[in-house]
Amino acid sequence: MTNSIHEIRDADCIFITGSNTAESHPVISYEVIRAVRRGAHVIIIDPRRIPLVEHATLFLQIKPGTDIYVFLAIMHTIIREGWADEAFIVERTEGYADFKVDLERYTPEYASLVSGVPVEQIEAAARIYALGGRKSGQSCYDDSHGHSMILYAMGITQRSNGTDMVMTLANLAMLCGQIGKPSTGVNPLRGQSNVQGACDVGCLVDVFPGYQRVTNATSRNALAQAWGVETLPGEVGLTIVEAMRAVSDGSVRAVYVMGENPMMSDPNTNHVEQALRGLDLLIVQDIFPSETAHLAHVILPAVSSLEKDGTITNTERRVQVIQPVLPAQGNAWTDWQIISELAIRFDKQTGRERNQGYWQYNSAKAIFEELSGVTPIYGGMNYSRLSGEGLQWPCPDAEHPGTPILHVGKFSRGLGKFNPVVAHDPAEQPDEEYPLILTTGRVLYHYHTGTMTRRSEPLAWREPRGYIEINAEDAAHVNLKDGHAVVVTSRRGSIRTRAKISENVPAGTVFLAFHWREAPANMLTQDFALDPIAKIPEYKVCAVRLDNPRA
Amino acid sequence: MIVPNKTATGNQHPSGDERFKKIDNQLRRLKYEKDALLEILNSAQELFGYLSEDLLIYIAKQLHVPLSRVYGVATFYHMFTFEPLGEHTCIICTGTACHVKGANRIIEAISDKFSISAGETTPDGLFSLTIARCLGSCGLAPVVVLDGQVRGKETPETVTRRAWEIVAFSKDKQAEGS
Amino acid sequence: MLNIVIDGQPIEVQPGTTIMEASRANGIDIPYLCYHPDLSISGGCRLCMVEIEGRADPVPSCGQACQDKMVIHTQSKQLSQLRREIIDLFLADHPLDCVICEKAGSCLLQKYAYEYGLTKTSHKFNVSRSLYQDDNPFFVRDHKYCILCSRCVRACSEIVGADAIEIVGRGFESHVATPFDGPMIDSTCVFCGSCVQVCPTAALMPVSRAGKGREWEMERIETICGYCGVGCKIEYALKDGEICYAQGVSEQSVNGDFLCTKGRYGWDFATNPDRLANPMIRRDIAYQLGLTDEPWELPEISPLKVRQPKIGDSFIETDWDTALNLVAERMKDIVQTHGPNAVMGLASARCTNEENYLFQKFIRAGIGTNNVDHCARL
Amino acid sequence: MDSTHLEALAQEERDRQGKYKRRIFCCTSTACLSAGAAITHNTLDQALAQCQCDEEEAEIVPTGCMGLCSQGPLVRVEIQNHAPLLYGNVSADVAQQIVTEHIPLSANEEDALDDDSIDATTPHDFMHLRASGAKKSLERFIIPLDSPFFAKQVRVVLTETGQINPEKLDDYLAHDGYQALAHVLAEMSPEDVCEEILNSGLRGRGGAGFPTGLKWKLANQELASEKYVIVNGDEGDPGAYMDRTVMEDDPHRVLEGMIICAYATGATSGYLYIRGEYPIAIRRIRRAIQAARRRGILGKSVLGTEFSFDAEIRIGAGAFVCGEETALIHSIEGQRGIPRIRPPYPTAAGLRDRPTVINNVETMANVPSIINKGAAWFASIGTDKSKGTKVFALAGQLRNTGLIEVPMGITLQEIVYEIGGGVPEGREFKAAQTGGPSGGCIPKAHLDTPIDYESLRQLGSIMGSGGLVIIDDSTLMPDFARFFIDFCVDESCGKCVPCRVGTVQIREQLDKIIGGNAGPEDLDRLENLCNVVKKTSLCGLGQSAPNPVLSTLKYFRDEYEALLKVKTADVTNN
Repeated sequence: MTNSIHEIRDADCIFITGSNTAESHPVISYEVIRAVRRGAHVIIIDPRRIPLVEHATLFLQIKPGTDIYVFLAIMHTIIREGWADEAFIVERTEGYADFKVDLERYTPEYASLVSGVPVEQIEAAARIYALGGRKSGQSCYDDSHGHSMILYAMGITQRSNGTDMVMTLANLAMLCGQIGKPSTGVNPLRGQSNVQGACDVGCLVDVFPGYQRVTNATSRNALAQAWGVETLPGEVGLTIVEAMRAVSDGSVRAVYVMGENPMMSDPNTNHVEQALRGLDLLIVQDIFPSETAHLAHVILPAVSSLEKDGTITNTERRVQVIQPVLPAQGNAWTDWQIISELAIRFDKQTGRERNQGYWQYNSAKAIFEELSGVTPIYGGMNYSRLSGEGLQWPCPDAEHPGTPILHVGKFSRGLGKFNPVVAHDPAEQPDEEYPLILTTGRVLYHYHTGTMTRRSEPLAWREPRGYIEINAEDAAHVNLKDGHAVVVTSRRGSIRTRAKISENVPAGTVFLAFHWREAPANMLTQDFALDPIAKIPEYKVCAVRLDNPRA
Repeated sequence: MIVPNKTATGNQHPSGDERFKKIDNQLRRLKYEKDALLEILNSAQELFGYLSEDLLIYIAKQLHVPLSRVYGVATFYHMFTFEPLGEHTCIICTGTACHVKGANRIIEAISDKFSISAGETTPDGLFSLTIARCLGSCGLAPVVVLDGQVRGKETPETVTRRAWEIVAFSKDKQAEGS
Repeated sequence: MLNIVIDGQPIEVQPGTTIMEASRANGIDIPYLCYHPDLSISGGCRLCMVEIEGRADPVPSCGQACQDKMVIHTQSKQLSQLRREIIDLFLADHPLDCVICEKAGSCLLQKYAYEYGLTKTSHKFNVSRSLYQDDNPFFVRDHKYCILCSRCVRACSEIVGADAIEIVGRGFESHVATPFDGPMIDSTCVFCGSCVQVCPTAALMPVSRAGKGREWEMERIETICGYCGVGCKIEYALKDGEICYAQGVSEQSVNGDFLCTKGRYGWDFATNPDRLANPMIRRDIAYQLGLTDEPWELPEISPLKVRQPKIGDSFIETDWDTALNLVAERMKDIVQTHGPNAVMGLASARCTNEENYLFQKFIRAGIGTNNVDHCARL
Repeated sequence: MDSTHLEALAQEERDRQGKYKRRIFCCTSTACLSAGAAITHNTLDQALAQCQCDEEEAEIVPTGCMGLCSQGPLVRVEIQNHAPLLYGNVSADVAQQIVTEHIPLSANEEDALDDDSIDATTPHDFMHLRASGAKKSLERFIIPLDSPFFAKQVRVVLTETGQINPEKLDDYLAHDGYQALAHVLAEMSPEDVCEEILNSGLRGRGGAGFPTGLKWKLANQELASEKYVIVNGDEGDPGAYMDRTVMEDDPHRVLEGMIICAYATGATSGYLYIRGEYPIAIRRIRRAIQAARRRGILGKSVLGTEFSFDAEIRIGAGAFVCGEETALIHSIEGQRGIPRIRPPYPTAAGLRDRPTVINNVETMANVPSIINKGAAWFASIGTDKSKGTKVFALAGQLRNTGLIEVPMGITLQEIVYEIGGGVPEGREFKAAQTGGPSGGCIPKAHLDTPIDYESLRQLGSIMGSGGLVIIDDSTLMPDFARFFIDFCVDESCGKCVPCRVGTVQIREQLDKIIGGNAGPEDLDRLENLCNVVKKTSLCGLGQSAPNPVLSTLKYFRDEYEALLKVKTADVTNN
């Protein structure tokens, strides 16, 4: 997030797209509700009627995958009506002239035709967002126009043009000067407890800790020196979906999985399973025997987040310290202990000489000290500073108070760049054989692949079984009633689940959560079209067909 | 202006009851404003005679007001009832003037005669006894409303007799019918 | 800025600050039951009355905004007397079950009864509501302990936006209810337990703590929730090493008192018997290594197609040395035969920064490849 | 429509009325209707039709309350150049007789019409009528209009009540209706209006007696895009029906006051919140609004000026607490009618958080007269601090019960014994209860107190909205106090603990005393409990709920003491 969670409650307008906030980030939705109660407008752009719609001023129910047209039309309207923040654009950005030209063809009428959203709604959304309109009450900011905040999540990024989508939202914020101030900005909501931290500390194919590019020789050499190795690999690695393909062609032989469940979370499960089965070595380090663990050669038992210490970084870049609450179960070790023991043995096997204690740490704190030394954005952090409310990066030195708001006064790159974006349709479109669009996501009571929450008694009581949300109209086509069994088939596979007739999805769209091992949504999703830059698969749109097993 | 989308199927009550259409008309007249809840409940009470669960759910959905709030509001005000009233009703005013002039004795007499307490309906569904907070006819205290007809300066005897006659008449008619 | 004096202490406040807020910020304790800093003002409990010089009657401090040069007294004989009378009235409608009550020790009503020296009500004890509802595994609603402060209703509406409950009926008979008094699951409740957290008495209690111990016997550990990316601070209350309940932490946290369903109630997975306790080696590998006599082959059927597969069917437990040596050796073979890029490391968005850091360091500096990713995209 | 057009319509109506030699007014207010006025009115109509007389001979006018409700149905006959005749207890038979006796005109009356020496002030000589052959039987139904019941009254709010057809806008116009509004719009600035009302000394008739002009001024000074006016017609006091009467019988007067208030405060829309138990009031106000809209008195550009204002009805659904202004606001917002703490006051943040003026029906109905006759005239009526008149609903154990309007400062003595005609034979006056469940009782010893806000408060009662119930010696005061506490228990919204639990405990205590199970210490405890509830409750309902107990304890403690358990010690002493 460019801004902080607490600022949401003070926003005048909150623009939510591709995020089912109330179910995936409930506590952030509490902030949205607070803002609503204070009189803020909420605009929701989503194919599904998500719970927050009840509290929204405007709900733009798009056909899945057509949101890019709506965003572009919103910007078109803002420019046409003169709602753009000209002073901000002149002072803080570049590339506006070219960008503006590209937008001309994306009229609200065009977007309406493609997305099914009425023109008036697009124009109203443009006005409210750009000017930061309120429903009632007083803005807490003494400003010429209100403060608008964009919240988004995987609905935007898990797309074959995800990078374009994110850039579009950034363009929108810059166009209206809604960035670099409190209660504004472009705010991705990260799905898991430490997805932000895992990225920050370099668990990405192209960057080292602190987002230093692997392709940059200076960073590479500096880090090699810090780590006491001669060289570090300089080419960008394989992302997980690419790796699955590489397994099939034999170029990847071993996969070491720490606390992940690709059998459930990766697209096109049949292909994932086939790939995993073909490995020479699959190591799964986890707390439960996950679906992936069943295919492993070796399973290493780890402790859960309730049983260890360390730091995690939340979606607003806040690094916070966790504490062990329970003792370790059985002979399980913390993940860092396992890694370090494995690394020592690996070195021994390969005959590599290291300083004594190279892989040995006596605590998580010791690792953090090393980590902050090589991660500039964490440079000023240590455990004593992190106690209490933690610190938000960048925090480069010991005096730095942390950064609640990014891009204040100046963008990280200097001038904010308007990136012209061309609208693309999703890679897979419905056809006669697969007439419906499937979109995937989460439900409130379960988390990710369900390994933890489905083993929690109260949560499993509340939501014991999976289901697919189907509009009454589509259900009628195959003669389905609420609660009936239904078979869902895509070009990649087929699952059987329960039908839930729901007004939450429009006709032509179905929704399935991916928590259910009995009906794994990713059996259906496609892995052939990745975002060209972020390499994210298009979970949010694929074509499916419904069959009534009774028929 | 800005109106949140209405669900495609949420616009009509499936029963097709004419009275729901009247509610719909009023909802439209009041522009589906959440403020209009009390007005709608008043009309619903008038049209249906009582507020059923189904009716409250329908109103909540149409107005986009949480059902909990609809229920909370409906239970707050005296005039809303949740069970159908009897065929005949007797409302006894218990305002100060009527109290001073013996309204309680009338209530007792009726309760005795029909074996029901205030707020109840006879098991055959023919007769309900209710109590009102001052009907504002204090000059004619004690005041009783029998089947919508306001009657002043009543005594326990006159009221019970009249009520008994009305109910007996209905019973006879029922007997004839069957 | 306004200058006011509370109990003789000169205080500077922003316009719009209430007397309650000014007092709390300056460590001056005013009793209250219905006030909550994150909720709208109710003013129903009448306990937070204070005296303002120049005003005839005491005013509730929760709703009264400070005015410049206001002189306020939060303690006086009159106020003590009135507060005592008010608690006395609360106690007329609230069973004094403190000896067995699990809220004892953190119940606000008990706290004030103690402070004002009330052992019982001087009125006729007359409980208006006796409903007991345990229709869900998250929390129990015991209406006889309810003091109608409406904090739960406000939290449900103003914070969570679920609007599952409302005060229904009126006067002495009013109570907090779901629509038509139906079971929680039929309402719009999301079982986040925010109502439980803000309840000052034992009217709303977590199921998980029933019979597990008293408030003062519990050890409390603060940590960050392990579910989504919001980073809520959670306090776990434990007795004998067992979690009794979890709650939000209002101080220095992104979430205040509030948590979601998963965070507040979804911690029992940690002690689920399915937890992996020992390293395990697949039976076919174990056979190759001579760890077992039975030959075995990985079944062709997908683990996803089998109802609850048992891990023991496919794996045997072993010790750490065996498992880690096996992994290290195999990994060495692959790296030496196919090069470091034949290894892929999948880190975890649910592990700590330290662990992920070490993981990518191992993959990069140990193995020598940038094939390290995690489910940031999934 | 502008004000000249208004005047033309008024004149037209006056001319039309002037054509009739006889005008027969039949009271069709709720009280008379419950005494059978519908039949009376019908009979009058039919009888007139059967006369087959000239159209100009007579018309039957359905009107509002004529005051003496206990004698309903009431019919007033006005003969040109004669003082009016009032008939009481007019059954169908009597109605028939009234028509046959007065129409066609008797020869003497015919003469009298031409006799210049007789004018409208001449007292009616019933012998005159008898001479014309009127049956003796009709004489019994005549109610003398010069009796103290009428003579002691001063009518401001009730000026047109019983004089006009409440469902006819033109009738109101003919009685100078909307002249005040026209004057205000043409001649006065909003600030002038506030000042005028402030100078008149008008105070809220709803109970608390806040200066109305000050309230308007506060709202006038608020800067807001939208402001509201609310007329509080949620008259919930049992035993009070002044507001109902005004709304039913002179709805346009209320509207006129409301529109003037809107102009003075800058409000552009308003609501009349009317008790659901008042269907006739709702219907008449609704018609009045429609008529006013048609004539351009409500809506865009009122009377052709730049000022726009429209009003809507909101119907209460039975909650006494909604008389409290913040509860009323919640109710209009479609919520539970629960009061909130003040400040902020509605004049700063009321309906939908916008500045809002809330005035009671009677308060609003005073406004047109103040504008028409001036603040000084209004201030000349009443006492030093309480100006103008007050309408009371006189009920209970009295000869004459009904609706009266008296100048502030009149004594209870005058009301009870002169206007009310005293307690019926064989009974003794015990106390007068003012202000309903929020008020208190006043014993005989204080009957000479002049009625105003301050002196009533000093006696432990309040003006309230104007219920005045007379209790005779057949009523036991602890029982009477319990009746009111029971009411408050039932009507408590339940938000604050003193009212929710405290009132129940007061009732418990009273039951204990009435049941003969209490000792002397219980009286002190009761008194203490009442004081706690009074001091700590959130809104006016709770703060005043103990008043009936406290005032009866104060003046009739002996009745409580008589109920106490005789102490064992006393017994042994004997």
